[in-house]
Amino acid sequence: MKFNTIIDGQSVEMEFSYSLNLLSIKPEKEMQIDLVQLGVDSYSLILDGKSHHLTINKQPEKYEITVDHYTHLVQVQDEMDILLEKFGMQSNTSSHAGEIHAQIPGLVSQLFVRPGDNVDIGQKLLILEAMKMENEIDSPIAGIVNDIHIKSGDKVEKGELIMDINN
Amino acid sequence: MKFNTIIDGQSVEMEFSYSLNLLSIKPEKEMQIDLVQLGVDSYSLILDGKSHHLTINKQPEKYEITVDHYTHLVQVQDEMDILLEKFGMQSNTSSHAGEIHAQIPGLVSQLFVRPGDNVDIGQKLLILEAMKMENEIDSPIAGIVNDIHIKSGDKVEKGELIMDINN
Amino acid sequence: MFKKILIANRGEIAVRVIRTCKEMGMQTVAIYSEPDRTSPHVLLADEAYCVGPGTSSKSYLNVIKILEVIQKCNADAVHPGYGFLSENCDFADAVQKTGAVWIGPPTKAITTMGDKMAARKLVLKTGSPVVPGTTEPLTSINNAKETAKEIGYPILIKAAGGGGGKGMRIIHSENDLKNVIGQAKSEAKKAFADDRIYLEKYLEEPHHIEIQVFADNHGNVVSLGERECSIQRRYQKIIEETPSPFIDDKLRLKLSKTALHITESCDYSGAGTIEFLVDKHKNFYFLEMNTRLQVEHPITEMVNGIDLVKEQIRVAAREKLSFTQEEIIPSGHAIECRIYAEDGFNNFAPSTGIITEIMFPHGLGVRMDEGVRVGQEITIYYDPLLGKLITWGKDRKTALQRMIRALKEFQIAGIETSIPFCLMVLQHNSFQQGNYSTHTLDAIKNELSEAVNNHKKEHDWAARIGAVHAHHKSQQTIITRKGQNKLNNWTVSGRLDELQ
Amino acid sequence: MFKKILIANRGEIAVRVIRTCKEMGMQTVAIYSEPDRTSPHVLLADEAYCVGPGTSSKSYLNVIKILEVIQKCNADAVHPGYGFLSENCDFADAVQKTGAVWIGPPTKAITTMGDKMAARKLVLKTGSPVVPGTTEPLTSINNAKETAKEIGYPILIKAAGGGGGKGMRIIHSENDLKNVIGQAKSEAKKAFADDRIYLEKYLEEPHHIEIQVFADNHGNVVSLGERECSIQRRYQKIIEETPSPFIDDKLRLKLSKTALHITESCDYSGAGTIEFLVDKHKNFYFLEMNTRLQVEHPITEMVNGIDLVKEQIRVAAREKLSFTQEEIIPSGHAIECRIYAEDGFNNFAPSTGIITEIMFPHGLGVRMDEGVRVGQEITIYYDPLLGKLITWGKDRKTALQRMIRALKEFQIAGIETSIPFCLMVLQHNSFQQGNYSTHTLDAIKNELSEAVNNHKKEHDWAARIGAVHAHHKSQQTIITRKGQNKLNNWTVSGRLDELQ
Repeated sequence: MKFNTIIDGQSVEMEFSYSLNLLSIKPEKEMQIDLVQLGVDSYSLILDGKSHHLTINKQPEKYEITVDHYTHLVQVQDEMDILLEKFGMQSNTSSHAGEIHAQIPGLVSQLFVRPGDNVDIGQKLLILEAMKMENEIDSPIAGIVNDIHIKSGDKVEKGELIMDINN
Repeated sequence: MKFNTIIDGQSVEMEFSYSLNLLSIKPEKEMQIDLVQLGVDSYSLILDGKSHHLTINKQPEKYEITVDHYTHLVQVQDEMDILLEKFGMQSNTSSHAGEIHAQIPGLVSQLFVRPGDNVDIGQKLLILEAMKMENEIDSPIAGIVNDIHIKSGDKVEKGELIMDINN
Repeated sequence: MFKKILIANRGEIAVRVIRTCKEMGMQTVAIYSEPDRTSPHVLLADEAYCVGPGTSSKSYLNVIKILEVIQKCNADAVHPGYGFLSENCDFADAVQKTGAVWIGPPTKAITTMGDKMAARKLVLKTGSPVVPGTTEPLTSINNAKETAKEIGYPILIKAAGGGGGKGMRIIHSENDLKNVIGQAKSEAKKAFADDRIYLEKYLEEPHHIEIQVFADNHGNVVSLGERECSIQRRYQKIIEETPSPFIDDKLRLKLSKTALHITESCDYSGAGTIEFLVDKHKNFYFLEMNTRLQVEHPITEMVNGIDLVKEQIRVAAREKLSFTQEEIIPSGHAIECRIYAEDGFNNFAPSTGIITEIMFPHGLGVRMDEGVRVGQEITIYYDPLLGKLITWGKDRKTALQRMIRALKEFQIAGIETSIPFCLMVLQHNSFQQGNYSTHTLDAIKNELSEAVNNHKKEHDWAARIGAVHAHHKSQQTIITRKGQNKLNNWTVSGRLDELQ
Repeated sequence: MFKKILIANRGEIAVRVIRTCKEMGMQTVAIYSEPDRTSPHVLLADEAYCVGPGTSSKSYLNVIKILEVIQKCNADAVHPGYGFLSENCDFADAVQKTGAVWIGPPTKAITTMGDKMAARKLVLKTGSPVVPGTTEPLTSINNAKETAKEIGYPILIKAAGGGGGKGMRIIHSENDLKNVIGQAKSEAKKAFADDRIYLEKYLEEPHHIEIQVFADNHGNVVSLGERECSIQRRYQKIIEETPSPFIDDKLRLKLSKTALHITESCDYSGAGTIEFLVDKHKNFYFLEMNTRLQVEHPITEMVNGIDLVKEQIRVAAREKLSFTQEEIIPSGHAIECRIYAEDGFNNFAPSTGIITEIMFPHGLGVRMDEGVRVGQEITIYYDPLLGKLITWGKDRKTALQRMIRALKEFQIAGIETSIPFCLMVLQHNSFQQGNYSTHTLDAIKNELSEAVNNHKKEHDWAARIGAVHAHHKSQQTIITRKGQNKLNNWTVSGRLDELQ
């Protein structure tokens, strides 16, 4: 089976032969793979004799793969995706700059803006409190606050959409 | 709900009130129970404030309960069982003395008897090899070997029926 | 000696104290908040009682409820750990009114030293050097502005009510003053129920060095040597070692003498820590005294072969210290890495979630003081400290190589931790050479990021293969609609070839 | 120094060696049998290669395959651990022919000392006392009968090819001789590929005491003190400590001197252990020399602050020992408990199964040398040693209390382990007093059973409640036919009240 993997924009076409636990990279590379599940989301990978500990965490549109402690963000395209891309049909799903997401989980302890407010770059929007520390969230752009999806006292998860700012 | 529990022949009638996490023992005792699952078969029990680590392993007809490292064999009868017993309908399921079960898991490395053989008490029946040690299994009774359920080279599990001896 | 000790804390320090109590043959009582029901301190204690919901103010700071438990379970002594109520003299007093013994210094010493400004005044009186700054809490923004001008920017804002980096902020110019003071006061109030703050001169390239002291009720006061705590992020320590590679024998002796002098001046008993800032010319200044066990106390235990919690309990029982100053001859070198639930390469953002796997490091010279277990949820309620990894070696090189080995072994899945960050710091030239100050971490930030990126490129293939496996698996699940995702079959090995 | 070391072993000793190699900055290569694919030594090594199926003779004893891997991965040294091929001089020779260095003594010393009878002859020549017995292997049952009569019953049958209790049997009368010799020969053949056996006088109430020696290739030979190994079951050690509570300084010196003398007599280099039997009158007899690392080596490391594996590697690289005899000043006390997969209260029956949970003990003075992980299946293929728990303390009392605390913390679910047995032994009066010999365990067997039963009665209620919960749950599953048993939802807490 063929897959494209993309790390930091670098795309590699990989062809797997599952029956032999072999990976062939076009045009010349070949690797011996032995991947075994250890726990809920952890794996042991022996790659050409080298032993690695992996954890796998699916994010929207990408995979968070930790190899021996360090986390890589990997996008994967299978044969269908590659085909669609060839016809120029790949959808652009990246979020726009004015979407403020929670970079950390926490409690909204203070909210400094209201819908309709004008904000400058770097202006304080809210305080997220987590693990006894207060974390200030500033505006990455100048614009008008459109929608606010949370209120003071709410608990938000990492990555949750907090507000939209139109520029 | 009512249950009878039996440890080493000592039977106790216990009444649980699940909504209150309360256990009442007839006629006078009452205990506060907080039981939470930790792992596949391990639990934390806080019983009247005392913290215990339990593991639970179901055996045929009984439960192997480890409380802070030490294993108890407990039989449980629910209301239906208690009722049946009152009518004298309890089935006797204990195995007879001539059933030779594997006390340990292992490989049958040598088999010294054949069906029809006469054996004495203490006579060597077979060798079970496990973890680099050879373990001799002797006959607990005198009699005639009836059925042999394994052959040399077999891997047997703990508790597996190895042979029957009629006395 | 005591029969039953209640530990008024959670996490690794509660576990740490329980361990020593058990070795001394004492019964242990844990208290816990509802989300902590399956935390290690609850599982390890002989008894455990719930004291409220997740929010600290309603559970671990719920004095009334904790006092109730002390009386209900008949504890004859209370160990407060660090943080929470450990420096709260009202609690210490209330505990003693129940008839239980307070395992900590006399409340008067807590009051004086816990109030960071009163402490500065006292130390000035003893003639010891103190970091330039205010001796009274800030009364207004204007008051702050004036004082800051006098001392000169940059300045540090600090909480009067307690340490640990809570409520601490650096200010470079008057513009930031108002905003930052607001934040600091709010954080201090939450941490210590006391929003008083004060100003201090921010020294250039200082080392954070602290001396462990111990006093009994029979007039014995002993110094157990220094700890080097200059590797800090967000004004909180993350890597500590002893002995300090920066301190020579002459300075060590001076610091110890000053620490003993300060300890004696406040009629102390029990374990205490005198924190100093030492500038690059080896001038030193008293910073504060912590009247409790310190997070990083294990490195002192490792080089001295002494159990400091055992000593705390002995002193609380009015026994004599089990060692004299002459018997304190440190041997070898010890390093501690704090394992936080945070992403060191993403601005130390806290990380929450369920821990799905832990593989602890073990072996010769490795000590683990942990506060979490597999299956436990790390929530936003508490300090992100998951545990501490400590290594000992005959010399600094051995201890350091052992720490790197142990960190590499240490796998935690389900949340981000400070393990990869610590690894990069320890392998950086400035730490390897023992040549660092409190400013080093900021200075080498970019080098660390670069090192991580280079390291990651080497393991690129493994990451790509893992991602393809996950993708293939998730596609299969969707296509076959088997309902259950195979990833939950955690005890079953699943080789790639099963997925054909 | 070496760049890459292959560890020709599995389990805790492979993990132990990998740890030190990593601390020395060396690449590590593991070999594994098919069922060991997810064992810790495979996960921790930098490289790992499969050498065959589960049966040892086809994998860990598969010399041809292992030599292939050594050449394929370019290892420049091989560490054999203990057991398996560690005392096989053909393997040691073959390794050296590949160009890799053998981390172990010269093959000549292995040959002499590995052959238990040749060793007896050599030691007799040095003038040191030896346990009365044969100096030639038994040639026939009649030969055995005659010799046994000469020495006098009870006698011990022992394997000439290796130690560790394999092939060892006690015989009380001539009637048992034939049967038992057959068993011993068969066991010895499997363990050492050598079925030669010999006879020894079985001493009354002896202590099993051994001296750790170390020699380099520059003429330095050092004794690292004794280990007390008298707590044995099935002729295998289960609890060891140092220093021995039975040995006084005078005897300690005599044993060390004899051990050094024997070591020098066989042109030794590397780590070695001289085992002695010491009778109740403190007469001592040479028993055997083990020409490899010993299972219980960690207690010697703990009191001396020395890494014996590091020293082995240094010596193999022709470096000098990093210590002199004068620098060996043991400090404190260390105890080791072997954690076996066996039921100590059911005749030490081996236990197999999948480990569903491990909670390791940690904290000050606790060292864990483990060879297993959660999710791993314990099979019948290998030695039942899961790992070793070691504690250190300033004195025997501290080390002992710490061991009891640590064992109580140590939870392993899914299989039976020796933890509860060790706990009962350590809490028994004879161990507490340090008053025991190799016969003690047999003598106190009934007392231990009684203690267990009393202990269990106290926790009767918890067991009954657990059983009712399990019963109720299993009944529910059957009645509602929900298919999936809730017990598999291991990350989700299930309180009793959810089951109404």
